[in-house]
Amino acid sequence: MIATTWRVVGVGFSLLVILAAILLSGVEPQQTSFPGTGVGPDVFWTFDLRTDDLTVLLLAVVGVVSACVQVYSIGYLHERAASYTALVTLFTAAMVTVVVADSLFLLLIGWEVMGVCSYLLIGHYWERRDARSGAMKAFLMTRFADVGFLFGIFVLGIGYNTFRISELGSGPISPGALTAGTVLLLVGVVGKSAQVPLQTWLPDAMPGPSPVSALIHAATMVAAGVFLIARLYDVFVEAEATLTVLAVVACVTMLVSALCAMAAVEVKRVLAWSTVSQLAIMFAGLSLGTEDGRHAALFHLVTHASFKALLFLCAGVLLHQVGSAAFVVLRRYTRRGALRRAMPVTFVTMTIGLGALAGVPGLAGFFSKDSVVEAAWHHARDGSTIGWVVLVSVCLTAALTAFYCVRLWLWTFFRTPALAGALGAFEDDDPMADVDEPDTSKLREPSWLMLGPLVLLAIGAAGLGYADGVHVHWGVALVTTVLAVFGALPAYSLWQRGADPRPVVLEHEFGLDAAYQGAVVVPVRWFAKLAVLGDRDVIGGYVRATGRAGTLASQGFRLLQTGNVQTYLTAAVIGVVALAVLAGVIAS
Amino acid sequence: MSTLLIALLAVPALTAMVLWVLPVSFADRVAAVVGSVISGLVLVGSVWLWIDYLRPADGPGTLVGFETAPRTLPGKLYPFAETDLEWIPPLDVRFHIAVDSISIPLIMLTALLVFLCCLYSLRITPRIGRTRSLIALLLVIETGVIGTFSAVDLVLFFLFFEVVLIPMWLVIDIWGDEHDAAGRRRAATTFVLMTVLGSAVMLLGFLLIHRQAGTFDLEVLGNNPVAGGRGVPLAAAILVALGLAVKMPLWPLHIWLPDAHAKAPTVGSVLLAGLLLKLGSYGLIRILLPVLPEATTTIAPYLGGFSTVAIIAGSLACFAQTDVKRLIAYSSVGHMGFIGLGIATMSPEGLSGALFANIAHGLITGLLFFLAGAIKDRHDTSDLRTIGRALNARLPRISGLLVFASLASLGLPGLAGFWGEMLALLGAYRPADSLPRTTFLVFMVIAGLGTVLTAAYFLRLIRNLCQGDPAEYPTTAFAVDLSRIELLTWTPLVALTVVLGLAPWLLLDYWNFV
Amino acid sequence: MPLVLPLLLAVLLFCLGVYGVLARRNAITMLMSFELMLNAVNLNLVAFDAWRLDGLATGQTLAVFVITLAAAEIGLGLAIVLLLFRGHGHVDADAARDLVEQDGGIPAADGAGTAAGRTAVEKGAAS
Amino acid sequence: MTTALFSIAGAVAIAAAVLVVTSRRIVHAALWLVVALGAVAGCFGALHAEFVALVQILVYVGAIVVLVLFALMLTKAPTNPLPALTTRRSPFAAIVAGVLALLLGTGVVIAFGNEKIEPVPAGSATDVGTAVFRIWVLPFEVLSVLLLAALIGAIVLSQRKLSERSDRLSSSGKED
Amino acid sequence: MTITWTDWQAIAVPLVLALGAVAALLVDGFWGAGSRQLKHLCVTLVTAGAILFGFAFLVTQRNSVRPGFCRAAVEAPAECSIVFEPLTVGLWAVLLIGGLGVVGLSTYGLLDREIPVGEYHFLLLSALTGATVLAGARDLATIVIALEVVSLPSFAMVALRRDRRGSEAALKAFLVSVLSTAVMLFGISYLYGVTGSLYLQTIATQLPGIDPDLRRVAFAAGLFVIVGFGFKIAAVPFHGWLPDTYAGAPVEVTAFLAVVSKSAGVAGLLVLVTFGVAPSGSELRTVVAILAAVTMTVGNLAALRQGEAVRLLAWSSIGQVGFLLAPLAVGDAQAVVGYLAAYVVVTLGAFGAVAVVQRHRPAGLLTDYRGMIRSEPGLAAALIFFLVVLAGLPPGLAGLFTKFAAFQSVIDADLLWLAVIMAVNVMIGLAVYLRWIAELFRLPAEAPFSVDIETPAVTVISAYTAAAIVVSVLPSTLFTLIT
Repeated sequence: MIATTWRVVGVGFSLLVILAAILLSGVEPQQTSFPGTGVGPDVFWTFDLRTDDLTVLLLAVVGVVSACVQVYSIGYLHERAASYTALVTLFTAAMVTVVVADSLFLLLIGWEVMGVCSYLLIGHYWERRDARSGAMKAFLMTRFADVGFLFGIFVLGIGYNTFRISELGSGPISPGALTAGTVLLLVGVVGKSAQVPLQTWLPDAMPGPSPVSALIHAATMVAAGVFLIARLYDVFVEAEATLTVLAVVACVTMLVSALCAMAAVEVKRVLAWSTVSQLAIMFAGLSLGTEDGRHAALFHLVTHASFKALLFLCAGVLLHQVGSAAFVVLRRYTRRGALRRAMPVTFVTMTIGLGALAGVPGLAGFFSKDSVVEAAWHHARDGSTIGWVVLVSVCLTAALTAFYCVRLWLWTFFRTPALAGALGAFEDDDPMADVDEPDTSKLREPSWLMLGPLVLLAIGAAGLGYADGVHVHWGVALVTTVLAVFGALPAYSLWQRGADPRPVVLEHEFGLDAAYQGAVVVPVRWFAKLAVLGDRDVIGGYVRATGRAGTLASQGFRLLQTGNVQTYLTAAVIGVVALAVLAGVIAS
Repeated sequence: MSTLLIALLAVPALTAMVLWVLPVSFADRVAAVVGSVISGLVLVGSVWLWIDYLRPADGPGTLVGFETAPRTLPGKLYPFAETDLEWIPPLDVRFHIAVDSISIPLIMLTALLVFLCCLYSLRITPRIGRTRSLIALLLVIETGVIGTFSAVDLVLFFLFFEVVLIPMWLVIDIWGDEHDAAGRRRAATTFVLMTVLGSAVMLLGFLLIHRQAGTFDLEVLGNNPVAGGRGVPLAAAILVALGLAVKMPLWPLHIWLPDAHAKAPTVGSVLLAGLLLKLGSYGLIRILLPVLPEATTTIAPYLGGFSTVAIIAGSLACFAQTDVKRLIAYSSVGHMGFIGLGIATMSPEGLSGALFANIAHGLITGLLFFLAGAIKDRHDTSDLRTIGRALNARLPRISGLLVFASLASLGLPGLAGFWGEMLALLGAYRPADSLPRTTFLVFMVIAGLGTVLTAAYFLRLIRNLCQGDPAEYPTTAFAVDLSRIELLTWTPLVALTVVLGLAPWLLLDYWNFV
Repeated sequence: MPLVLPLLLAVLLFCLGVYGVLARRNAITMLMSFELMLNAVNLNLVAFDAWRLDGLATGQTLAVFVITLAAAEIGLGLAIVLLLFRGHGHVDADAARDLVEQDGGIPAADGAGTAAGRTAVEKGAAS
Repeated sequence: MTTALFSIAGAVAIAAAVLVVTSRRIVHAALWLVVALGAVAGCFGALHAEFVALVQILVYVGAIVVLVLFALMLTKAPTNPLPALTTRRSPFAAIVAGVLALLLGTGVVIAFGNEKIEPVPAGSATDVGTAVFRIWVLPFEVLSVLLLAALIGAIVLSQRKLSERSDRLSSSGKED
Repeated sequence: MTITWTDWQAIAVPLVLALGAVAALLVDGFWGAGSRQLKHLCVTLVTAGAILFGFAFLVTQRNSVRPGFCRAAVEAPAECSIVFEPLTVGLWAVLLIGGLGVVGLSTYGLLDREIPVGEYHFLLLSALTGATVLAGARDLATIVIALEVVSLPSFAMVALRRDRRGSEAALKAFLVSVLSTAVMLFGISYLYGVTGSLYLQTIATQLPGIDPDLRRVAFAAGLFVIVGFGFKIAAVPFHGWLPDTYAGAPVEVTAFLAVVSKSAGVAGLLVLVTFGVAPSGSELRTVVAILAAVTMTVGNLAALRQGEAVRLLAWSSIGQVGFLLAPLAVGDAQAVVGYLAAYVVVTLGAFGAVAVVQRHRPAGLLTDYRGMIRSEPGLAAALIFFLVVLAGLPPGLAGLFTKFAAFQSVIDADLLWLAVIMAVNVMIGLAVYLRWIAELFRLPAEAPFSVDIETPAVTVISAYTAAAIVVSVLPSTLFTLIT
């Protein structure tokens, strides 16, 4: 009952968001002020709202994706549905808050509430150990970054003497403060959007329900980082150093995460790494500091939202119907060719999604990625090093993306001729794989509640590329396509041979997690022990010692009280002598 | 209005007397009802006081324009509902009470928490019984706390500050943890002895102030602060700060706190954390800053430093706790560290933050201790290892509330806990001009990391208590998940946490004086 | 006559008296030692009186008072000593120890002020 | 002349005092006390305080010492030497007393080393009488209260308890 | 000198007290074979009448100044033996309250222990006579003799039960007291030698300008005199006799020692320090301050682990004396008298309650008080109130404010170190009393103390409680004793 109510509320809210986006589209940019508060003379904040093109764009994305996710969830999730749906709704609302906020603090509220919602949703299956730790990790890493974000707000807000976003960038500010503020904001963005070096939480967040992953990766949370930079683009453009940092982070991230995706052995993990990589492409576009770059990045944000949501929902179908999205489990079905046959809609939509991700010409991802490459090329042509770096990285990433997309697609859905029904390279992961033959007869498509959103998003993934008006730079298109093919070919040949070499570095995802474990978690534990020991044995020790000294002194005085009057007299006479001597000392 | 204020002070104390005079068996039965009614009336009275204060004719502190206001500090008293009587002329002590926008919210918080505690006691009391005395002591504590918040004379402040000591000691000593008689006695004694030492030291500071300024009256002192940052004023400031730091408590004087909170009964913990700790921070704001501004400037960096250490040390200590009540107690150390940092910045932002955090911490930690008490009552222990995991499966509602309270406590924006910490950090970003900014920037960064640690230990608590595999910790037959009285008691706290989180200006607007 | 002569004599008598009080066991001999001390006082008073020569005889007067005082003291003192003898059967001051601090009044663990005991901060690791 | 007289009396007083506090026989100690007090009275005489000297002999030697001897008799003090008459702490007590004597003696010598007592005509009794009844009236009156109180106190302490008395009385067949 | 009407007025109170003493003795002596209870009542009434006359005198004459037994001096104000002035009024009021309180305390339980009533009251009034003279005395001869008048009767009272414990207690007190008298007299003899006078006023004017060589002797002399009083008020290290004597004496006499005898000692010391041997700025005040610090610390610490009620009160009274010495060391008579008054009232109350309990539980252990809050709520509440006043915490505002005044005078005299030690001792003192209070509250108790308390006891304890409440609500009364 409660669950149903929440479902209605959730879907209704998403539809409302879409409606708002439709109603607001084309409206003049405007700000709405609400009563606020001042603390001291200089700090004054209100909870202002604003609407402009960016708001509308993001509202549309959020609305559509969340509506899909809400509907899909009705079919997907049954246990603890009420709290789940409520949280998803809150999650969406928080993202909407971020999108419409004109106040840095209101934005921060949405920003952090998203963090909490993601924490709770990732931990939805709190019975599972990986869900628990993944959720905690996600929240803590983003929380850490958010501290930087908060400080960034301080620096910029005090620097510009306002906390209204629309007024930022218009006042005098010292260059140092500008750089510091934007870099600090960037820390928050890096955390939220899972860029290097805070990227490790996102793949670990995969134990959460798949619709939630779709929501996080497509429309909310991680996209918020991109949105924020786009929103504060005027400020960021002023701060060149920050953009350079952003470019470096983005380029490193896209390559690193694409490499990680190449070695991942679970569908959702591959997708997660790909999200990191694609987000980095958006950041790369933003880091160019040009209007083209911003446009390209936002374009990529929209297309990415559609195909990444689609892909996660597809993965969700696999999870829901098969029970797992690990390659090793899926292969058990695939080696008989069952998966493709039993779930044709899923297969087709997922193919479209992977195609869009890999940049197959004609699909949405192709156009948006090319627009980033094109913007970088224009910038590079103007003599910018950043432009060149971005250009090269994005092109390389395109090849790597094609590799892991093809790898995922082939290994998931197709029998490997060379292996003749064996599990192939993933056999090591599961010694029982051959013994335990799954019952493929019960495998079938899920309900249309789940397939509907899939189809809708697939249409988007296929067609959104044309929404921006088709303008193809043929040179760029050619280069990226060729690169994609170069990436796809090795994947195909490896699959053909039934081999899946996974370098240790990539499997361990560059060892960053272990490094964090050693550099942060372990010391914190040690310090915690130290703090407790310090409390107990040092501070508490002093207090205890004081108490014990009091008791001992008390005992001592009791011992001096011998009952013998002559002891008392002696003590008294000694006291007289001592006082005389003492006072003599004091007097002289 | 001054009559109302006196009534707020007198009614709970008189009720306590009446309860003690009544025969035991009868009073035990009606105590909780009487307590609820009386404390409810006090709550109504305090809200009325606030509303009356806000009327434009009386209230000095409405919102001030953004551009014109100078950078002034809250803390100085703008008396309202004033009563000023001669009391002990030979000692220059007057019975002088008044309130302003700083103290009324705290008085409301006091009234609310005591009311909720009485309400809670309608159904849920410690096993040992003796409800009559428990309720009476709660009411005496209420008088003491409200008196401290409304005292204008320093000696009166000291007096009310001491009023709460023996009742609280009794509450811990008699109704505390029934499994550990020696432990609860030790905890109670440590609490009362450390606090009394602190207040005696504070009294020395007051006397030094009197010697320097010739008066104990905060109103007069606020208008003519004691000048000088060296010598006697400095000594006075150090002594006052030390005394209040024990109460607050500031690292390393916090050692009484974990024991006292852990061993106290639920209502005792709630009042201890929700109210008694506030006496210290309120004193710092009300006395240290307006009366000894220059001397406070001298000690502010040290105050800030110790506060920062408190944030970090308190949070770290939480990681290693195995007792849920101790954990929450240690978290209070961290949170009070933020308040101390806010005060140490001596900036309007920091002080508003400290004041706001006072209220927020009272609400949230009150809720947390109520929840911990509920969990403890149901499992007969507060040891995390014995309680086991997967509370989500066994007590879903209580568990959910615990998650909510933890999130509020870790400073989630949108809930009450955030604004205080945020403003304290903002204050540290831009402390008063006379303070070394670099030092405070360092404090800000460390305190910022402290928020991460805070989040980490709360998440750890949730993970180790609420989450987990229910198969390992099967459901035991608990009578109720969330009883009606608990729902009734906790709803106001939850609601206020959300309301203040979304609309901080409900309080912040009134702390910005010209 | 040098003034120091009686003064030093007084000092010696006084200290002998002190020695007697501290060292003698019998209560009556302790009282006798007190008499020595009081005599030292009187010697002082008379000597100073003779030295001052102010015609007021203050020192001598006080000396007479002191002698009277000593008589009153010794009277009551001997009564007490006799009472002690009735009760105890002896007059040894250092053997009268009925009123010594009794142990076992309170258990040791209940001592106040022993703060934050070992249970205070429980052991536990961040697991 | 007076100096020599005083010195002799003083030496006797010291010697007797030493014996008072060290003698192993209590009765001997009491008798040595008589000598010491008498010698001090001699000192008073040498200092021209004849009245005080007289009072000293009357009250001390005549009353107090007799009282002490009575007390010794009543407490059945043995006349043979007692090894345990001084406590084991006596060396320590000697040190304490010695230090005190050293401190006081040095102080006195430094302060009064150069002062001399001039000989005066006799007749101190008149002066003392005048002083007592003209100046020191109040202490004198209070002293009388003291004597009375001490007397009553001594008497009441020497009485038997009411119950013991009534026991004795009832055993002899009388009602109280 | 002729004795004038003024002289009589100045000594009216002590004189009436002395006459009352004789009267009490005579009533007892000539009573005949009547009821012992009735005789007790009569004697009590005579005694109380004498004391009440003192009160009446104080009330009517509280603002007058009457020096008595004066001697005209050359080029200086007259030297007097006794002065009736506001300070005297305050001290006498405290002493008379204490005396009356002890008389009240003695209305029950005295006869049971075969204490001769007439002699008891005679000795009590004699001591009170000495105490009042001491508080007004302004010359050393009067002071030392008055002090003996306080002491000797009180030793007789200690042994009045005439049993083993009493005689031992009396002997200890007596021996220590005699030594102290000897030391004090030795000091006085030097003071006389240095200044040539026994009048405090003259000594005070002479001392600052004396020869540096003599200064050392004068200092030692002053020290000896102060030490003499130190024995009397049981300042550490001259305190050894006190716990044993308190434990050995009848409870009424213990209360007398704790209240009247101690107040008299403090009064004498106050007079001595403020008017005579230790003028402002003297090192002797430092000595007193050191004594105060040591006394309160040792007293409170030793009280921490006492298991017997009377012994705990004994040690804690040593601690309280330390607090009294602190304002005394800076010569703040108002704070001293205020503190003394509050101390007297609540100590009487505490001993009253202890007397009730000890009649039925002679062991007098703290554990005997367990659970009394339930079984004897009234008595327990009163006892708790007295203890809280002694500890100086709310609701015992009398104790709080008198401690406050002590702190204030110490701070105003720049003795921050002493103030800090006092602060620490507030904590230790609280720990002492809390142990007892905890016992009273502890439930459930096996065989809690519960009896029909005698009517006189109820009356007397109620009166003490009422007095304690009055001075708690209106603490200014304590400080206006010296107008």
